[in-house]
Amino acid sequence: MEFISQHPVLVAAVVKIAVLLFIVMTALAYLTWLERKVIAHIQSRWGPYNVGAHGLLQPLADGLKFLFKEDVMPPVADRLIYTLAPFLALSLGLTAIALIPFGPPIVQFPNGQPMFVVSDINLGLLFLFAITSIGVYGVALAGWSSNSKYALLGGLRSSAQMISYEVSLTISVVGVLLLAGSLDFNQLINGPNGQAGYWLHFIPKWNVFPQIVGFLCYLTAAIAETNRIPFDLPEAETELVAGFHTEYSAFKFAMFFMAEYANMITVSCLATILFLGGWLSPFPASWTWQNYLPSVSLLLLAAYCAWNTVSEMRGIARLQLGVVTLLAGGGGLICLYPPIAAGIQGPFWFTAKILAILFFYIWMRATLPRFRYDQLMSFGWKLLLPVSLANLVITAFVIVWPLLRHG
Amino acid sequence: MSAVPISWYLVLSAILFGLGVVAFVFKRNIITIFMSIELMLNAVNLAFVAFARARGDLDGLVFVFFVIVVAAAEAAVGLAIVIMLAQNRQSLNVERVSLLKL
Amino acid sequence: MNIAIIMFFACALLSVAGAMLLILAREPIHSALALILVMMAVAVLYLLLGAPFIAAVQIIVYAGAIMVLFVFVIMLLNAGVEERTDFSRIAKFGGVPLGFLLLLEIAHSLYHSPVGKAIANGAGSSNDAADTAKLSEMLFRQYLFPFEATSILILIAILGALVLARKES
Amino acid sequence: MPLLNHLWIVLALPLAGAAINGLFGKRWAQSAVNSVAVGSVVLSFLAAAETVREFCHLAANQIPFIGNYFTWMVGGEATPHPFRVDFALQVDQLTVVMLLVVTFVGMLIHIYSTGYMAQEGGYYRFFSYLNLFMFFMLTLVMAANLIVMFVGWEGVGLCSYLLIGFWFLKKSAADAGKKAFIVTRIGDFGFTVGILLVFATFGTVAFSEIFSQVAEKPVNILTTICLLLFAGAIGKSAQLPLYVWLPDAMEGPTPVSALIHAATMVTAGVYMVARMSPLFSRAPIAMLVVAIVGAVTAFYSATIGLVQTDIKKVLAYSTVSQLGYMFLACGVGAYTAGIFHLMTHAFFKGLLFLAAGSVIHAMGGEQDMTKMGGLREKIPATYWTMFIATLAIAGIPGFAGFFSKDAILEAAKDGPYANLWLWLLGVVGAGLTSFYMFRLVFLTFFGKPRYDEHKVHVHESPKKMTIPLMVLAFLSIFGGWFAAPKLVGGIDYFEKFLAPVFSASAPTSDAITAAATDTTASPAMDLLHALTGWPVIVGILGLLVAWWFYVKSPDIPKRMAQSVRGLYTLLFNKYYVDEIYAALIVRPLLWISTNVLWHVVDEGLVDGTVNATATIARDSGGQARKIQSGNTRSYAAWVILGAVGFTALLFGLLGVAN
Repeated sequence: MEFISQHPVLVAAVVKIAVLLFIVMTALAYLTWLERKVIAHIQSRWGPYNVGAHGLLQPLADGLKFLFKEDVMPPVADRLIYTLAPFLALSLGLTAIALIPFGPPIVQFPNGQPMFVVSDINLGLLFLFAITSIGVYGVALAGWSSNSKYALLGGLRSSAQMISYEVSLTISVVGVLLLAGSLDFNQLINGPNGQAGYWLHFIPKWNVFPQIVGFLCYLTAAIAETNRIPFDLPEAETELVAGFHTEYSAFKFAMFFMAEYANMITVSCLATILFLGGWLSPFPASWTWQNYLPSVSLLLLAAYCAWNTVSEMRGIARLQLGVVTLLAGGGGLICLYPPIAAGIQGPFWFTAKILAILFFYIWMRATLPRFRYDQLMSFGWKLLLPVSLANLVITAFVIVWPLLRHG
Repeated sequence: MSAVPISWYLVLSAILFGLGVVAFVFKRNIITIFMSIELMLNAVNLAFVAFARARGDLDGLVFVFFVIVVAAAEAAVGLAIVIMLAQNRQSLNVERVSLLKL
Repeated sequence: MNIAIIMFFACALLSVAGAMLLILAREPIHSALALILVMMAVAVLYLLLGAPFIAAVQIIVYAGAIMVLFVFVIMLLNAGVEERTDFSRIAKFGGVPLGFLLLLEIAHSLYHSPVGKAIANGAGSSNDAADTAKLSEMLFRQYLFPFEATSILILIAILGALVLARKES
Repeated sequence: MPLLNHLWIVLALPLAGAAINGLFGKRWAQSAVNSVAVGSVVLSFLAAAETVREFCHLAANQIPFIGNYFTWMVGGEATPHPFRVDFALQVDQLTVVMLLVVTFVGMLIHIYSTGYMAQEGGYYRFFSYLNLFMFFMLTLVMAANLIVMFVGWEGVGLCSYLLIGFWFLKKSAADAGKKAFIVTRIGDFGFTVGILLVFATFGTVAFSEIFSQVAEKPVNILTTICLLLFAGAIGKSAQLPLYVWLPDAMEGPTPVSALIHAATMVTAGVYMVARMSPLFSRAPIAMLVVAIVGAVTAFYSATIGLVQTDIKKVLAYSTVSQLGYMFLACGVGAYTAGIFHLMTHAFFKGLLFLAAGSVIHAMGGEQDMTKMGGLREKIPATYWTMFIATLAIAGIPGFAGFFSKDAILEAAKDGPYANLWLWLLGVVGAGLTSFYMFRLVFLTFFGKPRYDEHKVHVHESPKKMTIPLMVLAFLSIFGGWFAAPKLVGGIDYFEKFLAPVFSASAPTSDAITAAATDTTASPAMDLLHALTGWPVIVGILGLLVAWWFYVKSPDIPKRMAQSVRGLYTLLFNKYYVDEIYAALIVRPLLWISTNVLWHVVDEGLVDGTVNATATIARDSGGQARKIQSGNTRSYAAWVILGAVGFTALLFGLLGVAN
């Protein structure tokens, strides 16, 4: 018992990690569901519908399938690395998320530990990049170890692609860092003066406005980093069967799958923090009604589900959707309680922004065709890198100019 | 918070360096030899950081920074050379590459 | 017995093990992984020594870029198991013992060096952000010229690599 | 005194010409090369003239006028007599004479050459050499100390070598060039040693300083010095026994023969002797040697000239003998007469050579007189000019040669160093000279053509060749008239002009003037006396005999050759001197060089040492190479070994660690 009291950091960290892990896993699972649904609707299909109401249980089913399928390993594969690779990929993906603050550090546990921040190290961004930079290995090693040409080619491509785009990614971010003058997430969000204000009293001081170019560069590079369409060359089915994870099956494959989505979440979190003002709400603090937005949105969701349950659903599905309705409604009612409403603000906005970006991702996937490899490379090196560099230089100049003038 | 003598770090760096040296002379594959060089550099960096810590200033860190940069440059050129080598000699074994010219 | 010491020994063991693995592994890619392991451990040691910035740079540049390059090249050349030839007599008989001798010498001398007497306080005690700021100050004022020189060095290295790897057409 | 203070300009102009032509001339048109070469020399002549004009305004105490430009070399400042050589030029009366002669004759011959060499290859090369020669010759005559003089001395030797071997593809030409260079070297050796001895004796090499302290030096040393210097003169001026190179030097282009081997370079020896006259005057034995060598050479080479059939060879031998006369003059103390003859000789001998060149040109390269004849009408300009020159050299009264030769023989007869035998040789030589010169003229221009008129189309040379001939002809007539007044009891202006230079050897000039003036007879008597002197008589005799032999009854010479066949062949083969030299010197030298120096010393010693070094290096390298296996691992191992050792040293022994 006194161990707990002696090491508050440790205990809080353990708790937070457990909770975060659970949330993230679920989020991953349902992100796949979201993706399939959105794409389906864009292509005017229904998407998953049968397993659970609106296919809400589809992810669960997939997970079970992955768990129970036979785990095939090619005899010629390098056993150690072949097994190591997916773990590497997934663990790195999850670790990165652990660095993300989901809410303001003011919101704290009773023992004075920030609630929504797992690891509050300054230089957090640097470490985030550190981890993402190692993310290559998962793919590359997988490609090499499974000892098949498709996989090897996929691994090669992905490592090359990730190295190339990592450069632009980092550089496009540096502009923001210059503006904030810090690597600490809180300062990145709240700005150097620690108190984010407004332009013209209504445009929030988010970095996206001064750094729009950087933001675009970042998004592009991030898509490439996560090997998503239109940059999913490593797993280009049409040419490489399935790329680096051709030889993977069952749960190892699932890990890669989850790793990809984890990476997506990470980069969108990062985009939110760096450019979209993290957990800050877009509205002036004076508009107190915004505290009720989370509960309202939840209640609206509940209302829709209720109507849908009554009108459309039949049998077991009606039951399931009912449960969802109850959960949403309950959540909405709880959020009406002012302290919780206040505390939930940060995570709410954060999640909202992340969801927006993720939607953008999926939208992209549904819309764009795949690049050719040489196009990819030349685009990365000859367009993206110069643009982000120019952005960086200009930003630096704009910042330094006043100092040069009077200083 | 802790009480780890600097000398431990130094000895560790010495050990790593020595192992790097051993690797350098023991390995035949030119790429791994390259890696052993990187290992030695890491050992040296560790020593630098330890010294910086002991002296309580940051020059050591700056040096580490430069060492890393140089290592990067070296790796770029070196690996390009390795690729050329592999293309021209069909072998990565340094003992089979004893002539400067084919 | 406290966390820092435990951490130190853990990392030390990891790094040494990684180095040994680097030597013993016959697959180049295994060596590469071993080296990455060493680098990670060393990075953690940097954290323990209160140099988080350097630790991050270590991971980003070394593990994230240089070693990726190595792995990439290994994959590109499809480097298989290395053949253990022994054409050089001195290397065969003298090399490894000499290496360990050198190791002992340096270790001994470093261990008895007066610098070693100091105590390395863990990461918690130092103000990392301030340190990083000071580091950048030094880098861009006191060490500006070397810094620029390294940038030029990098540029030249890039050009050299391009020229070397270019396909003769 | 604008130019007097910049004497170097006179030298610099030809040098610049040589440099420009030599460097860029190859691609240029002949006209361009001409303008550079001739232009530079003409300018140089004008500069010289201006210099002389300014010189004439100098006060006596300013003479010799020395222009000191920079210190060339300095050695042993610590010693009481540091070896110090300035690049200094000087002008005195002697220099003035030489300066004018060299630049003027040189200028004419340059102009002549533009016509003569027009069809030759290596045009730019020829003129570059010629200009270079002018530069060195001027250096020689304007030098203010022995070292600078030596530079000019060797430089003209070099240019003579280059120009004799101008047609270096012709073996005989190349050999002749080498011969000239080597034979002259022998004399130059003596000259060099002489210069060193001068420095050892006087502690300086500057003329003025030498002459100032000549008095207090022992005679025997002076004699040695003079003999050594005279050795150099023998070589350069082709006197016995080193004359052999000059006839062969005729292999070179005729203008070269005219400029270098008649007018200027070969007279350098005479000039040098005259320049060093203060020393010679203190060394009677040396004087005697000079006189004897001169006289004997004069007679000896005249005899050879009698029977030569090659037109240029005849002129060559006559040059040798005329030089002999000059030395005879110096030997008997009549330096003025020597220089006087030098000048006139420059005129008429230069003219002779140029005319001969014109003849050869007209005959299309034919040099053998026996294949000429009857050219009188065909090339009148050449004929007349050459005839004038012949009259001049034959010492016919009224022509330049007469005055100078007469002065020499007179000095030989009743000068202070008078010597009857030498005089006799001189007179006989004069007769022979007259004979063979007229023989040349008659063979060439008179009688029936002995060549195939259908093959050879004789034609007069172009203007730029004939005009210099005429100018020189003019000078060959009037060039000697400075001395004319003396004949009528007046004074010899030339001598008066040169007197200050030879004031050191004052008694001589006094004696001559005395000899000239103390004849109590009237001017008319003097004139008669001079006109009926032996030289004149023998000269006319020679003319008549030659006319009788070669115009009147051309078959006599053959019969004479039959009757005194032995003597004839001896003369025709030039006393077999070349053969004797070959047997006595060349062959033994070759034998020693081959069997001792080459096979033993060079191959055995030198090569042996070199090869041994190489072998040692190679073998040790072969051993050391084994370390350089190219195997990276072993290199690494070695490096580690070194590191271990070094660390042990650092930490273990020096205890740096603690």
